[in-house]
Amino acid sequence: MFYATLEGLRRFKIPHKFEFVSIISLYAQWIREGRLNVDSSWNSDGLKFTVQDPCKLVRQGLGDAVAEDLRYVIKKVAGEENFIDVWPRLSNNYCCGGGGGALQAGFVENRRKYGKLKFDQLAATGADVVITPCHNCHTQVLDICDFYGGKWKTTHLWNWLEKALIIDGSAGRAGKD
Amino acid sequence: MSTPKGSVLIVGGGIAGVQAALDLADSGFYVHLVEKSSAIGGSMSQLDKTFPTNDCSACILSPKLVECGRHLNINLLTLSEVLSIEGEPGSFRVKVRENPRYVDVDKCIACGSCAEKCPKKVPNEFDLGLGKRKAIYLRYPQAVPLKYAIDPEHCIYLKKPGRCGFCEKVCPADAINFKDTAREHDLHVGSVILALGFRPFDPSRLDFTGYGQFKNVVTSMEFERLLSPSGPCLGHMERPSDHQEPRKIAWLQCIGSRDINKACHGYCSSVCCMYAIKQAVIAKEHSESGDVDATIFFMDMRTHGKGFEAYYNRARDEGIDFKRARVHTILPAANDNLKVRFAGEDGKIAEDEFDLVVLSVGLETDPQVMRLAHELGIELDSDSFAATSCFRPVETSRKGIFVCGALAEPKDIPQSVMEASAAALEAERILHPARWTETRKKEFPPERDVHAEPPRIGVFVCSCGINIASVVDVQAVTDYAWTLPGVVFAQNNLFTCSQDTINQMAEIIKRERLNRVVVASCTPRTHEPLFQETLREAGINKFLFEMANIRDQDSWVHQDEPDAATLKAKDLVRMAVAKVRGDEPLPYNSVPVTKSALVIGAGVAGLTAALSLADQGFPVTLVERKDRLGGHARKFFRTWQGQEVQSYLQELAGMVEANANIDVHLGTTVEDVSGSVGQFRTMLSDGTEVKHGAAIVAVGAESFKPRQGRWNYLYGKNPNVHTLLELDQRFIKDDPGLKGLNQAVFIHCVGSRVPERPYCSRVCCTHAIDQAIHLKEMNPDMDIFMLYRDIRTYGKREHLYQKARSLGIVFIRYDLDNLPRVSETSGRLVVEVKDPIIDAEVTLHPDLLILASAVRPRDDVGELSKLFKCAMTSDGFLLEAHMKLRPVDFATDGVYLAGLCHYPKPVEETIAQAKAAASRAGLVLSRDAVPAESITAVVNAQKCTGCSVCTKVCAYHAVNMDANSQKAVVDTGLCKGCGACVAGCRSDAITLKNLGNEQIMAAVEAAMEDF
Amino acid sequence: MQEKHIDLEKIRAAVKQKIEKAVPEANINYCLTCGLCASGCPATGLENMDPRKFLRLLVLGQDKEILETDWIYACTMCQRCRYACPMAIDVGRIVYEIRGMRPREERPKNLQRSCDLQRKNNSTGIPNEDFVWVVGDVLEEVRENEPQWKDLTAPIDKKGAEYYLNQNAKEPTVEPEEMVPLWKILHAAGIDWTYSSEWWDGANYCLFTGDPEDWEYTVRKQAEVVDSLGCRYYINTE
Amino acid sequence: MNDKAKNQKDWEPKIIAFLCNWCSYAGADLAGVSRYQYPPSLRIVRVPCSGRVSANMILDALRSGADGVLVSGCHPGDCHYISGNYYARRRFAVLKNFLEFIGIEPGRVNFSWISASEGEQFAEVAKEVTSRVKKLGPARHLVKEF
Repeated sequence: MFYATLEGLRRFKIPHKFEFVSIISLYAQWIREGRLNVDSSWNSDGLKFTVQDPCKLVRQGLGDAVAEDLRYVIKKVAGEENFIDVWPRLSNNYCCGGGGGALQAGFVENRRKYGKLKFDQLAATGADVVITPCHNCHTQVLDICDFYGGKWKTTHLWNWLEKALIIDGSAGRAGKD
Repeated sequence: MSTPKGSVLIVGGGIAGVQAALDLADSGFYVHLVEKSSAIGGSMSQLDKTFPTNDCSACILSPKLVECGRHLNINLLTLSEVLSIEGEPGSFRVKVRENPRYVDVDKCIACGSCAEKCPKKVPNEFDLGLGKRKAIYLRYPQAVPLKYAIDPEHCIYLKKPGRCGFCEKVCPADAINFKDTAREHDLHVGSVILALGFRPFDPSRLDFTGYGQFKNVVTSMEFERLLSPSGPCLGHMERPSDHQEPRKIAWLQCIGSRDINKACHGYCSSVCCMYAIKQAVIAKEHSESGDVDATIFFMDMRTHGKGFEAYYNRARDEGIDFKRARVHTILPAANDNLKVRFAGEDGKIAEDEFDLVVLSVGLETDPQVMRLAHELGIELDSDSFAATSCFRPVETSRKGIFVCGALAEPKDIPQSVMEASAAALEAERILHPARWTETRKKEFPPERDVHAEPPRIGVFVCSCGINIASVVDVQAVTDYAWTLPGVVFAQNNLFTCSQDTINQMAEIIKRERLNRVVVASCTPRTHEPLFQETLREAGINKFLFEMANIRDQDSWVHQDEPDAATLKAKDLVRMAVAKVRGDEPLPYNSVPVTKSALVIGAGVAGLTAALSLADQGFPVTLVERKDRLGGHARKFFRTWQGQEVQSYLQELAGMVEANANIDVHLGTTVEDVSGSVGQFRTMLSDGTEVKHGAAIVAVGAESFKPRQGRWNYLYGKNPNVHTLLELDQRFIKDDPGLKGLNQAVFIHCVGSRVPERPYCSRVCCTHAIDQAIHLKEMNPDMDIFMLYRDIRTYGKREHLYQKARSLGIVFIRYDLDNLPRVSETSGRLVVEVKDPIIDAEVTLHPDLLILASAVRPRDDVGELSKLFKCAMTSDGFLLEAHMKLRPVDFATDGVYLAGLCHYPKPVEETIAQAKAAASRAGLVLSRDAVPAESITAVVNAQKCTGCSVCTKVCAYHAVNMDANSQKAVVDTGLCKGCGACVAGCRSDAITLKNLGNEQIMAAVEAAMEDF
Repeated sequence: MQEKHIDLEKIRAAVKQKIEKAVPEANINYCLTCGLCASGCPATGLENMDPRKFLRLLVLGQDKEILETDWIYACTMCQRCRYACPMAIDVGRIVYEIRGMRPREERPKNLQRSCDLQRKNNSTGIPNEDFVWVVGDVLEEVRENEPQWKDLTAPIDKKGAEYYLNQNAKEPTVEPEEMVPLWKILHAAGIDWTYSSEWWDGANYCLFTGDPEDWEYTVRKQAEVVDSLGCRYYINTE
Repeated sequence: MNDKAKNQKDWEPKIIAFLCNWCSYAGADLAGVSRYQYPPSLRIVRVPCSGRVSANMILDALRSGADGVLVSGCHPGDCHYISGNYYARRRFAVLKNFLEFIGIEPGRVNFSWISASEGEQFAEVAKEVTSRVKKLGPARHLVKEF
């Protein structure tokens, strides 16, 4: 968890030489720099995407900036017009309900009741795909989608990024399709 | 100090700056009023209605603005900013930059042709960007000065010379000046008043409000514009997304206030609860469907001002839904609606959907103002408001520079107006030796006696460029005027109000020996004083004048009917001629002034008022019913800021006793009052007769002692139950019995906000909390519980509430239908109360039970109000002339009020109000004579039957029955010329000068004549 | 429902005081009971509790109720309440402290076990060798089956790599092919990166059990590994 | 008045409007400033206060040939002279009954509250009153024969 390390380093004043970064910020940076070439032409069906802002990465981690990076990458990958944002969003987004150890703690009924707000919020977007950049969120969103009868596909960002990768100019798509 | 300068700089042209300017200019000082925008009026001019009277804001403000704009001794510097202030009290050098307007104010006639032609549309900042204006614009329809200005940021010509320039081409008055440049003014003044106001908090940094995200989330200031008839939807309340009338509106309180997290504003903005209720009430009224659901989400309802609690109660009765809940996030719903999810006190979640959400945004200091304050060396407090102290409420950290209005703390309009007068007083106190040294006075030639002359009427018909002439055939009207009886001269002018025409008019009056004048042009509301002055310059009494409004009420409203408009113009001219024919010269009435004051009551208010006047050299008679000075304040421990009251009071009383100008009468009351402004005669109980020009009533109030009944709580029965003031006594004595206590309980609202005393006592929340803090600091281990209904620590006092909580003082809320219960078991107090959050009965065992009991009006205030012909509220407090704009004046001229007899208030507000009252009294005392109304009622004793209807309808007590003759007599000193008595008279025995029935009917009949 | 009664001869709010000592910025006393937290919290109503009521119980010294309620596991410590709370009260942080006050044996078993495993190396408990083997095996499969990715790499313990990458233990354990897209992305971007064979898990459940020692230990171990490889950036993947 | 003229189709009534100086007269000005158009039927007489307008003045206006009368003052509570508009309101309530009693159509005499900021409302009232009076046709009841 991003925050576990970030806050751990901070709170316990753990000495370190490295800089602690999120893969999401890097995706955005690499796309902006042209190090990663992506295009959304694969999405000819116009799959609609929405997103979950992980609390640990966004609100408790790097704030709105990383959440905006996340959206930037999704829009690049899926097409600007295929992104539907949620509300509340960014630093103010709801926790999915899987955080804080809830997935391990075992209070399944509570966890699902908690996740109802998240489910309603995501369902309201009508999106086909929900990007969950955090494993906890991923598991919880999968579960509530299933439990409450959602129709979307819950995935990490990298699967779609891989799909949209262009290698050696426009010649060949990188993914395994 | 050598003789000080007799002029004052006022920075900020909102209601506070305008009030201070008028007070100073009318009492002998020259004023430079600097305003950043193109017109004065400030935030108040943007409001639709004002609480708690629901007065139309523009209606009550405009006359003050016009007065300010026309005042011979007020130099209005708009589009201007202060660059620097050097010097000291009595002599400051000020640099002011006046930015170019690009419109010549002497030429602009505000016809609006320029704006009509201007191709550049920009968001209108006056409407908070909800509507559009042009690059050449009038800030608002009633702007003062009523002159257009070019916005250089957006003007096409100024950006790219050679392009556009349409305004210059269409301007009929040749007023456009693209070459206008900024000017610097070096002013030399004796004192400075800062009235820079506030700006509304910008909620876009609180993302959870949805502001900027959802179209139908607006700020309260934006909502004012949506309600306003002069706003972007012309008063047809529309929501932004689809311009439909909203049916369900929510207000969210404390947006940007009482928030130390994202908003960084720990203070309460004081006004938002009331304005939200007002907006809800007005929205219901405005609605065309007549069907608006209004819900206000709040933390504590703060209706702590005069008439506020009643307003709140009425709003609840009218069905406005008050929900005690703070909402986390505004959510979107279908159809651009908004969903609100909130938790009740029981923790139950509810949801509701609204068409429109209004964010009740707080007040904050503009960063530009912060920079200016910094440059001027004015200290700001931690909330970025000008730092002041309770005993010096309008003094800044820099000597000779004063502050008023929201710059010092968020506050409402009456409080700002009070402080404005108080700040004016402080300036006068320094500068009084220089009174009338820099003011200008208009001199007029003696007036020709026209009584014996037959009417020789001159008619001036204005084209107003093309404003009138493009619709009305002005030549035909002029020709027609020549044919009317009594008319010996008629002329058409391009701009009758231009300086050259004015000069010419004076010449014509003399040359043609005119004795009556009619100007057919625009509205008398703005131009009558100008033309009347021209008559006086030509030696003619100014009341021999009439206007025919052929522009605002003719050419502008019948643009497509030139023939009908011309006919109507002829009618209007004929009506004016008929009316002016009967006009008589009227006296410029005045009453000589006895330059001394009577102050009744020697509490903090009375002492402060007496000193404020005596320091300016005015003799004061100070009357106190008790045998010592100090009043209610003798029982206070300290102010909410922690200053000790007793030492201050001793100092104040000492200064009064030592002041040779103050004659103190202790153990004395007022027995009888006669006379009117300038010339009062008052009999005191000690046999003294006092002659005085003005009076200040400051007789205080009492604290309610709940000896029996519902609010008793064992008061007077258990020795450990006290009122706030009784605990203060123990604090003053440093009572050792207060050490080592285990538990204290305070009960708020004891006898306030209850059916028999429905008002809020304003001071008790802060007072009780300060006492709790003092106790807690004495005994850190003790538990203190505050049982409250709403905490009303308005303004910066909110910090005290926060401090109390941070110290671990526990606040438990109760309702009127769930009162705390107090009992005794073997002498030990037991208090039971229900905590609504955890839904549990809590039993407490205090060593001390403190009752925050009401402040109640004194029973004898009624007598005094009758003597001075002043009104009272239903709560028993004295009633000022106008709740909003005349907070220290009585309807009776020359009588003012201050302190607790007006309404419960803390010492800092009492001091400000007392100084304000002194400033207002100074308006009378600084003159040899005060003007009186010329158009007054006259009684024809022959016709009078003595029925006394006229005395009953007169709101000013100006008509009385003569005891001997049993006929009505009018006191012209009191008469305001409204004519209510004339209309009420059954026997046609009373008339109004120049507005008699015959004269009005002459105009009416003239309207009906055929020609 | 039966009326609840509280007799307060003296408030003994030991739990609150303990938290105030540990977390001076928790601001518990500042609570205005405005209900903003409760209105925005998805856990409001669970276990008959909500954040405002929770704070209120703390303030009134109802420690037994505070220590017993399982609401501390319904709250995900997401800090969304703190985000908008006018007094910036950090309920998440307070809940963390109270979770730590529960004896280890009374905490949710799986949660505590995840942390205990993490203390040993990773939260699923698979041996480090298995992780190294799975990575190699998956990589080989891709290079064989997808000719355009024949140069794909997944370095482990590569000293001096610019980027260090952690790996959530879930993938090597149950869905190893989910690791591949990220490798490809890194490859396409031309990134010089490495995994480590120890303390490679990106998850960390010791944040949730309430014991700062466990949390500190695991993060310290990670930091040591990354620094020992000499990487300039430590990429977290979630 | 020339009856023939009155019967013409394009007959425009003449309506005397007593407007208080502080609110309604200012509202009429604002209608002009804002260019709200209304029929040219009103002849505005400025009075200090609606409380100055007596029943006799209204009757006299009708007697002089006015086809209608409008009296407008400040909104309740806004009176510049504290309470004048209340007296006006009370007075007109009585007058209304009397007018009906003597056979004057109720639509001829109209009362309204218009504030200084209600320019559009003023224009609306002017239109309404005009159309009401137009429907009633020329007033004959009280008209003095010259």
